[in-house]
Amino acid sequence: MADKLTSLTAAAALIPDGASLSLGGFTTQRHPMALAYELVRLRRRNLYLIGHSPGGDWDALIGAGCVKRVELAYEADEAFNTVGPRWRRAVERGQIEWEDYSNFAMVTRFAAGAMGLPFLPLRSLLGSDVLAQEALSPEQRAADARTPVKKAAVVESPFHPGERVVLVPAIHTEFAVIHVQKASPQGTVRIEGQTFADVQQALCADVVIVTAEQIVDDAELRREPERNPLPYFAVQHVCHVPWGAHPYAVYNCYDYDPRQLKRYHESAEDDAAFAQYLDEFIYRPADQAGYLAAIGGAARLDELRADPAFGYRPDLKRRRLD
Amino acid sequence: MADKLTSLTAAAALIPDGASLSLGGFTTQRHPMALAYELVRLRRRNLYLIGHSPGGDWDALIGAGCVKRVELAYEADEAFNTVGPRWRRAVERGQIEWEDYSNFAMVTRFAAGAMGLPFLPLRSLLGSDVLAQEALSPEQRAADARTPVKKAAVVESPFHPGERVVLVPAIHTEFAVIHVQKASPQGTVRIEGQTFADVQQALCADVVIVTAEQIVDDAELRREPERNPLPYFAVQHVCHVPWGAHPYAVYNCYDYDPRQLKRYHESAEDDAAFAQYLDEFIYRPADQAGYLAAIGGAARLDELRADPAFGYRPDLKRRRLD
Amino acid sequence: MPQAAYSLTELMAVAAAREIADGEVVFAGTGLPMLASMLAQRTHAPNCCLIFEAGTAASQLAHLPMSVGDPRVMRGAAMAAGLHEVFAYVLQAGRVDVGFLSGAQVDRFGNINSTAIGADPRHPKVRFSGSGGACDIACLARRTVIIARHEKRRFPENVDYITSPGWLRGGASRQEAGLRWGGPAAVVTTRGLMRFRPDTHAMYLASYHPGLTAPDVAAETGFALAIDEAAETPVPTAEELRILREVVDPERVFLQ
Amino acid sequence: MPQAAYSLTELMAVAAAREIADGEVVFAGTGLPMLASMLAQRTHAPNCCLIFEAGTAASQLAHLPMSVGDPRVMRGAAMAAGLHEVFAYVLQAGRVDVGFLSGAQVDRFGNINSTAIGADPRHPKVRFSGSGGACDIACLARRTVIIARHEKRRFPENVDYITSPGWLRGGASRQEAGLRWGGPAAVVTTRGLMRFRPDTHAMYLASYHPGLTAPDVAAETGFALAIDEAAETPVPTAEELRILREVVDPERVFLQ
Repeated sequence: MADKLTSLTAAAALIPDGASLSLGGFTTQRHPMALAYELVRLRRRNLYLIGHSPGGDWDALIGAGCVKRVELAYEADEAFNTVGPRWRRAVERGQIEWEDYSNFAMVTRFAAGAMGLPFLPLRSLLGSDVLAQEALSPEQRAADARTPVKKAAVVESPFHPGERVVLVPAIHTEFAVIHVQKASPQGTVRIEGQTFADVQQALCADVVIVTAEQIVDDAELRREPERNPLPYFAVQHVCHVPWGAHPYAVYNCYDYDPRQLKRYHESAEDDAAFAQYLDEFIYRPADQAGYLAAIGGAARLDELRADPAFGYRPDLKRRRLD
Repeated sequence: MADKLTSLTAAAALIPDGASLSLGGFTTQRHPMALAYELVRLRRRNLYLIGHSPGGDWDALIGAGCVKRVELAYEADEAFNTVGPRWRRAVERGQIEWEDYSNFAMVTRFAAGAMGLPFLPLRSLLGSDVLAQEALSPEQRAADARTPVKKAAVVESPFHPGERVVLVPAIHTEFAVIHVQKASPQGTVRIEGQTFADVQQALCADVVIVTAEQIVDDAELRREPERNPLPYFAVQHVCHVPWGAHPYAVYNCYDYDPRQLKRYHESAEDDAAFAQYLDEFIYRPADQAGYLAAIGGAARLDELRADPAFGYRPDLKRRRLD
Repeated sequence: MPQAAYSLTELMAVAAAREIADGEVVFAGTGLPMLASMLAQRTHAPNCCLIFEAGTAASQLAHLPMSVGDPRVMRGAAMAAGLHEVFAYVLQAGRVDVGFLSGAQVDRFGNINSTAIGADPRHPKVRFSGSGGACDIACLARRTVIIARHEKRRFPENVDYITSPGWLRGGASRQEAGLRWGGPAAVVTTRGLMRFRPDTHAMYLASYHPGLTAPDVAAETGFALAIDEAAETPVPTAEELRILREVVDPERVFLQ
Repeated sequence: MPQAAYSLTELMAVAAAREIADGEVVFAGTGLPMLASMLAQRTHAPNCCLIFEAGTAASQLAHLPMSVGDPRVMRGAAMAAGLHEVFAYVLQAGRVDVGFLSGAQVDRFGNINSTAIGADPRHPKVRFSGSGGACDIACLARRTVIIARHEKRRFPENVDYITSPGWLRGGASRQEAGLRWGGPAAVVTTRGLMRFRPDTHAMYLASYHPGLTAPDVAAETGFALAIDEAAETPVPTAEELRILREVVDPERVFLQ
């Protein structure tokens, strides 16, 4: 079996301007942040992001001007900020194209793509403006063949007269990047804790890049095949990226970093402060090692390391950080 | 949380004549055989069985006259017999009503029911007689509201002009019975190895009965929630039934019993011999303990016990048993 | 027993907790719903089951999560998977008894906007996070409880965008839209607790918080709110406050 | 090297194994396909990946399974789940390169019947197991290899029931039916190896087994079988036979 190990920088460089891309994780957990930061450093433009509940991964890319169009259900950091500051500004300033769905609709769309189907049905959305309104104009849809011709369709069940369901179109992306606890050089993947929609996101992408906290022997992962949710042949590249989701949490590895999240969200509310944040934490550090040094280095990271009995940091200071 | 422990006999007695029922497992693995034998002993009639790839669980029920109608993809024991002998005879003699699907179609139908959907699409079946032919007449369909009004429907994707998919109707059963390695008294379930379609079968049933090799503390199963595929609130009854799948295999517990399977399949090819088999192994033994004694007792069972390093019995004699 | 002092957040958390019955399956979002469901588990509803949309069922929380995907929700969970499993097999299958919702705008039929403010949704004046799972919970939970800040502009005649369908235009309009069950049962706000008429599904004031009057609440509502059945919101008990402060949120993550 | 003696089963297993290329994803059923894919893994296709429909990917088999759900398929597997995951995420997603099929009847376009014999499918003369996953593999694998016993009545002009669609009525009829890819590439029988014309998709004889002639095979076929391109089936090598007998099936589960 092929060895798929590559460096983070080499993997990020594969994603060109204009690529369609989904990033794994959920709000404040397990986003492939190190890779997102690389895309910012590479000054990628016109990316087409598709997700369900991204957080600061998207917010940084949007704020750095890397993104043209998104399809999403939510962009925020939950208790750390109820809306992504750069996302909010990009919409209000007319700097981004977007389409709104719900989380269930987006993960159903990823699942449809992963299952090789043109659509899947769901019973949600009925009666809502998420169904009734399209944020993308017909012209905007027509301008990019990767956008479905319409947002959704309501049909009647052929087996139950009068019963309506919503069909949502499948998603296919050129790239998916997920960050996981463990992967083997051959591409076998172990996700611990909630899987979010990483499995479906990976399986509907042409090229899958896995960044992992730990690279382990394929044989070790094969000892518990019930816990490996992705077939290795669906994975093209594997990168060893410890702390690759910082400032977000990785179950069993480390907690989110409330201090860094506070810094981000305070900065991102102001254009100049945000530019300075990008400079200090992304552009000036040449790489992931530089980023980790900038956010406080080993001393800070040690404070975030998970207690094995919990999978997180029970004594983490999360509020009143000043 | 409620204690859901009950006896096998009490659980089987809940399933009345005429009930619709799905049984977990796949061909020669993890069928809830002890419960199926109880239904034979209770001389249940007119059962409506829905499955994908059952084996001797159905064959015994069909042969014992318990079954009126089935929906299925396959009924056989693979390398032990390429067709279930009593199933074959029941069809050829006009003693049973049935509808044919494929395995993918049946598990998709179970999934649709489990997901609360009226149908799900798939790209299989096109061009086949599995799609074009209906074994149940319109009158037979109309006679039982539990049978879908039609077998399947071909529709065009509203997002991809000219692209056709098949919609298959959801399954709901009154009962599902699955046999697993471990369950807690509260209904948390651990399935080791392949899950087959047990999860979807359980989640589309009104009443779920779990028979388990081992009853363990809920807290023990909660230590690895990633490995528990069913929410406990979907399970109504839990029975402790060691060797509950014999003569079929349970990964990590025991192997199939080639000697007993040979006995079954040889007997089942002949009406009188089959009647004798039923008498010897099901009717005369009053219960599961009696059955286990009849097939050879502890001495035989020990020969089937899995080697923990393999999850099965590497030295099992599988051919040339005479 | 002398009455304990309490904050508005505490009053709301207690009011929301009382909406959960024992044994129910609860779809809990971040913030006040987490306070409410953890409190309910430790008081009158020890067997309620917490579902988090990021992929867990039946967590036995030891520390308050700050996200529904927080590693903290793995504590003692009976099952862990992903969003699709939770949404499809639990929520859409009709297994969620009560879901919590919040938003920037709520109208008289309990429709909620958490997407954007402005007449043209393609050019909003103010953009929010978007639905997340809110629309799905609103459509598919057996009933919902809405949590909101009570200000006149946040309770308009019509919301700018229906992110989460409530009773839509009232009456049978929700079912006519194809939603087979569900709908808002209560609205817990900074000023009171609202419920809905069984026939018209219009919101009415069930209780006003201590220190306010029913007309006070109506005056801060952008649509006509019936107040004739309103009583004062029962205050938290000392035991509820103790559990909230000492057990549920000793870190003061959400409590104020 | 003197030519080793071999059985018909061995000859067929070797011929089927040679249809698998290195690195391919193989959907293997019970019996001869298991012999063939295990042999291929140990000879020319060490990196082929075995998928079993009951729920595993990439098993590293130590003992021959007697079912695709056999505990033996868990050995060294990279992933274990259920039928839905394998069918939807692997097979329907187009990730299976080659699938194996068998049946009681095969027609000139590689359509297969494994359901029932008789003109009226509601009252069959002989009933078989039914499709299992065969129809799905036939529809959704990138190509299929059919294994069959070669007798005139088993190779009729038209099968009584199309359980597993091959090239349907030939030409473009498979794609017109909505199947976007796939179709049979080869038929390995007890008498020879057949392939299909690239345009008409009619079956032709590619090779006849040693001891037979091309006309012998045509005479045992119920439809006109072109034989002008047929050569003798290459015999198994001694190494292939050794691996089959000593490594793949020392128990003689399927080997005869």
